[in-house]
Amino acid sequence: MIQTPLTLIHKKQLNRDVWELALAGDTSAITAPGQFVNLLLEGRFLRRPISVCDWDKDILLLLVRVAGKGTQQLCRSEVGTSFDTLMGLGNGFDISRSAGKSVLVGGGIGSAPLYGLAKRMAKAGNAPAVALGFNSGDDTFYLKEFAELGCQISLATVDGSLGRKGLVTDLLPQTGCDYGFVCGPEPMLKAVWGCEQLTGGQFSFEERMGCGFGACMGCTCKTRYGSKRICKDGPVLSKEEIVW
Amino acid sequence: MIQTPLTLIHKKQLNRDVWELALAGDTSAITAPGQFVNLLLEGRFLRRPISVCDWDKDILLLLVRVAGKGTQQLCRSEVGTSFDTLMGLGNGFDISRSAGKSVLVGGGIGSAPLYGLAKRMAKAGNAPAVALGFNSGDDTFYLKEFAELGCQISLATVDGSLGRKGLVTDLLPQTGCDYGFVCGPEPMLKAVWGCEQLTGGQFSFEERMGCGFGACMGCTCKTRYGSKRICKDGPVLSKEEIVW
Amino acid sequence: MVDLSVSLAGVSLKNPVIPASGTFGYGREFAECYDLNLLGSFSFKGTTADPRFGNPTPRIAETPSGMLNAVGLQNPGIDAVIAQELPNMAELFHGPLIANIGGFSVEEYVENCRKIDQCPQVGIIEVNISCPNLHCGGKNFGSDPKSAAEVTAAVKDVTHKPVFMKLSPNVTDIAEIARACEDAGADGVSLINTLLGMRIDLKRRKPLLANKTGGLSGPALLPVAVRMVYEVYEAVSIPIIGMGGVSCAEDVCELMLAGATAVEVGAANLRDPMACKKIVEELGGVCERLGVSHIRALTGGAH
Amino acid sequence: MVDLSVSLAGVSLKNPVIPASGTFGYGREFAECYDLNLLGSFSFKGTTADPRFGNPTPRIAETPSGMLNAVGLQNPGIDAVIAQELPNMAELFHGPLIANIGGFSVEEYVENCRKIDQCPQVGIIEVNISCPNLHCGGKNFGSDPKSAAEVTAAVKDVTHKPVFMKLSPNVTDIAEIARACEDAGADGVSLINTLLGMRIDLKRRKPLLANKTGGLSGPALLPVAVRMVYEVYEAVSIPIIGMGGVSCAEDVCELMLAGATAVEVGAANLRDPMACKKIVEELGGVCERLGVSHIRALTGGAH
Ligand SMILES: Cc1cc2nc3c(=O)[nH]c(=O)nc-3n(C[C@H](O)[C@H](O)[C@H](O)COP(=O)(O)OP(=O)(O)OC[C@H]3O[C@@H](n4cnc5c(N)ncnc54)[C@H](O)[C@@H]3O)c2cc1C
Ligand SMILES: Cc1cc2nc3c(=O)[nH]c(=O)nc-3n(C[C@H](O)[C@H](O)[C@H](O)COP(=O)(O)OP(=O)(O)OC[C@H]3O[C@@H](n4cnc5c(N)ncnc54)[C@H](O)[C@@H]3O)c2cc1C
Ligand SMILES: Cc1cc2nc3c(=O)[nH]c(=O)nc-3n(C[C@H](O)[C@H](O)[C@H](O)COP(=O)(O)O)c2cc1C
Ligand SMILES: Cc1cc2nc3c(=O)[nH]c(=O)nc-3n(C[C@H](O)[C@H](O)[C@H](O)COP(=O)(O)O)c2cc1C
Ligand code: FES
Ligand code: FES
Repeated sequence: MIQTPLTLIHKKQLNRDVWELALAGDTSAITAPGQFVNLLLEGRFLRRPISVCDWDKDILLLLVRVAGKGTQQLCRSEVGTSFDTLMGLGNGFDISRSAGKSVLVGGGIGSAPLYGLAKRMAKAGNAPAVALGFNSGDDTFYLKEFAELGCQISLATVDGSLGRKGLVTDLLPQTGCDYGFVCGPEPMLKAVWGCEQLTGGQFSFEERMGCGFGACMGCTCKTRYGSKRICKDGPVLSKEEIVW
Repeated sequence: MIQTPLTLIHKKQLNRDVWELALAGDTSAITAPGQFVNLLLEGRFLRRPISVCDWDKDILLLLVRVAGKGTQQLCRSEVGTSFDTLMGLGNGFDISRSAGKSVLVGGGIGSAPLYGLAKRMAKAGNAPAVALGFNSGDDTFYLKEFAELGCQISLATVDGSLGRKGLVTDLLPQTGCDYGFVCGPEPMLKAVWGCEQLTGGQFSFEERMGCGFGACMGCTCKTRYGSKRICKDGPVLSKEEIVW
Repeated sequence: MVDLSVSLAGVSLKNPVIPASGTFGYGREFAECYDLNLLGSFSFKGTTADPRFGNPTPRIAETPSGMLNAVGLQNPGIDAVIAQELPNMAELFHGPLIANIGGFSVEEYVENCRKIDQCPQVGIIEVNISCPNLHCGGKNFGSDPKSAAEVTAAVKDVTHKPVFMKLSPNVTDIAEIARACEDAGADGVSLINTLLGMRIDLKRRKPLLANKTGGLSGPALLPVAVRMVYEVYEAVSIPIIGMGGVSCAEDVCELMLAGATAVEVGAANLRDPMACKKIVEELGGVCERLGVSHIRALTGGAH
Repeated sequence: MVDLSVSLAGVSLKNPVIPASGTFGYGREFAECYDLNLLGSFSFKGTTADPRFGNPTPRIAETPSGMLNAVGLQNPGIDAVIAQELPNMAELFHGPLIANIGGFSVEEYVENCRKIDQCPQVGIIEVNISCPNLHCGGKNFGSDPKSAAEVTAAVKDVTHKPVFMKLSPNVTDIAEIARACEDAGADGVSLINTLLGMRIDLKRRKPLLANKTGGLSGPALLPVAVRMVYEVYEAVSIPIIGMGGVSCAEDVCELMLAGATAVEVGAANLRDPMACKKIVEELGGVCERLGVSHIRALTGGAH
């Protein structure tokens, strides 16, 4: 973990609620896709945890959904605004631990960290299958970006307005994959975890956080191997250790 | 009183602690020199009361001394920053009530509202004498501006580094005036109030304020004519009503 | 259109938004900014038998997301309030007013309420047994269930208007005090008053307030208010006027979900004279987003 | 150069800045950010006899200028703390540690203190009788002078280390509780623990925290902490570790002027892992501006 200022250098609205933000600064603390950063916003006491969507040496890319007042403030910030940031938090996804054929499974804004993961897998010559679920076609984002990595994308929407009508779990059979990298809201994580088709996988969780770096025990969950802090020992847990 | 946004359009450092700020906006609520505005600063709960130094139709001039974190924040604000402002607060000085020969007596940052007063008196063909006291020559400001109005200025500094060594009260005899418009720290107000030479006068007070517009009774003082709210019935009290 | 009306112990208000006592004077300053008739009601400055100057200044200090006050019940006394202020207030606001009554003895509370009982402009009497800025032999009547009940029973004897006892948060168990008031006949409870606090002037090395301590109000107080309203809602069945740190329409809904029937807005009025107007205007939209068509459906919804 | 050293019931600290229990874990995460030896001491996470998972999540909610937590004393239990964590902490910090001890019965407090008494790394025992997030038959030991005194006397019997009783702000009269602890033999008092609060999730219409209520910490708490330290300083003559809402060196001085001998910093560490380092670094400069050459001269200076 490092504490460092990041400067907003670019922002773009991707759909009604989701923004793409690029921030410039020292990203050296990021070691794996699926890690997150914790941003301090003027006038708010707690930091806001946001997954790393993608990064290079000195630019960090975030996809942020306006969920409340803090994310709204973040997405309304002007280019040039600087944010005190804790960087390189959490364990992230471990590509080396995937066996067999992998699918990236994203629900809503949970698709954000999967992009950086897909990019790194693609670079390693292993563009994964990607299954994404949204409420509606209007909520999608980054479909083109995933496609440009060479990923085979399947899409489900709850209202059927784009892709297959249904849930992301409905897409899994057609991928023929047996290992998943999964990020999304908790009910979706649970549903995917319950798919027998996936014999293994890594699941990224969300929890309300006090610190985001392991000090306060605010974000603890039970696992088969004892208590874990989502912020420090997670946010990514492997299939076999998860208890609901 | 009106509530209106003001935009910082100019700032200039006048000495180590004092800044000149010009703000653009609707100043129509200001009716007299000696009134004040109450500025909302991002992240602070209470507004900051600052005297009107000068104004025209759409520009307000303030002189602000960095006294604590709020005034520091104000003086560090960038040109273009907007402030939610309550405007036209307090009674202000009443030029019509001065009889005889008037002197404006200022102590430190208390000289700020006297400038707008002097300007209006000068315009009416009656440039007043001005007696200013500071701790040191380094703390002075606006001497040239007062002079340019045609005012006869006398100056005292506690350390004697500029003007006469001593207090502003030491300057009064040489002015030959018998009516004062006085603004400065409370001990100075009290000393000037005690000068027999001034048979009448108007004294501008400071008090910690909750609202600044008369609602909370946070700023009440006792006068010969009952309790008065410094923010609404003041900040200017006349000599005869003041009790210490 | 969301129905914002609520009923407080039989008194109908067009909406639950009520400026809190001590932060709205007698309404005059705010009437210059907006038509007070958009409010549910307003609770005017705490009234004592005799005129009071209040505490020496400084009476106000800033805190993170809040403020301290030690005004000390400055008011012209009940007779002047009835003779001069009430007719004035009735001109500015045509609905039922809330009369906030202070006192230093049971007898004083009784006398004040007896007088206010005669005033048709007053719909509800809010009996402040929790002012933290008065030192009448240490504790105030709100810090102990027995004396809270004693005041309640005594004032109930002399008025037919609904009586809301205003409770102090500076206690170990506010639910116990609320229960005592209910048992003694209170028609409702108002909570919370300010939390006792202090700031120190580092340069002078003295408390900033002349009174040393003052009452904390403003957003900092909100989570404490929500908790206490929630606790009291489970303890009593009389209506609650909730308050403490409200600064937007969402906060009003939060206190209602915790158990409040109506909500007072205090320090927010001082920071922004238009606060209550803005809150009233936003309230319908917030209710719509929450999917309620009658705001009273929110009361106690989080239990 | 300002002398920042203070002495707490005979234990010398190089400066009065102490990370507060529960906000610093066992120091590990912070040792990645700075050398812990620049601190006065640190108070490690509250320890109970048995390992505890704590409360269900969500355990954290944001409030204006503060936060609620309902962690519920998650810890691996006293034996694991002594066997694994204490040696580790001693490597990271070479001065005397503060052991924060929780408990659900007088016997448990006694057992925990008896065990901690054997640990040379521990300089002071801070007995937490005020955790608001535990429901052991309603009230905790800190809400009543008698049970506070009972715990104090019992733990004093089994240890020669200085014992600081950590008091709850959720009481009508904290000075009375402090006095009871002093009379029962406490070497000092630590105050304040968190103030009980609640936030409600408007969409779900339920309390945000799974535990419903949580403890308020952060800047919002500062004026309450200053007031309580000030009150307790007038009531007892044992030293006070002050805390509640401290986020900068000025706040440390404010609590010392109110009566604290040393100051703990809690939630600020979560918001900014470098908070304590920054505070220590700024403290000398602030003292110089206040014209003190020994920081201990500030203690009680506002009385
Ligand atoms: C590890 C992790 C990674 C995340 N990655 C992303 C991402 O890439 N893009 C994105 O848009 N969102 C992401 N989130 C969710 C994001 O943190 C919340 O949407 C955000 O904190 C909401 O803040 P707010 O002020 O808008 O909402 P408010 O509801 O006003 O926030 C109030 C408090 O609750 C917390 N909170 C509210 N919702 C959540 C949540 N879902 N998870 C954790 N804390 C919450 C806030 O941080 C704040 O402390 C992530 C969350 C976690 C834990
Ligand atoms: C009617 C009036 C006119 C004023 N005119 C000017 C002016 O023209 N130029 C100028 O530089 N200053 C003026 N002041 C003083 C100015 O308001 C304070 O210096 C300022 O509020 C300090 O804020 P701070 O955040 O920097 O200090 P802090 O000490 O951090 O402020 C903390 C709180 O105390 C209040 N406070 C602190 N000092 C004062 C004070 N002297 N008077 C009232 N409240 C105070 C602040 O408003 C704030 O609520 C005036 C004050 C009043 C009452
Ligand atoms: C300046 C001021 C004066 C107050 N005077 C009174 C009063 O006279 N009577 C009373 O019952 N409460 C009084 N209060 C308390 C408020 O009515 C309210 O209970 C408290 O401020 C909490 O609400 P808030 O956080 O919205 O301000 C006063 C509060 C303030 C800030
Ligand atoms: C996440 C968290 C966990 C805490 N855990 C403990 C604890 O285990 N034992 C204890 O005595 N106090 C605990 N506290 C209280 C703090 O030590 C401190 O008394 C309180 O937070 C007030 O200080 P602050 O405002 O600086 O945070 C905890 C506080 C927080 C925020
Ligand atoms: S959020 Fe503090 S330990 Fe995870
Ligand atoms: S500051 Fe509120 S009445 Fe003057």
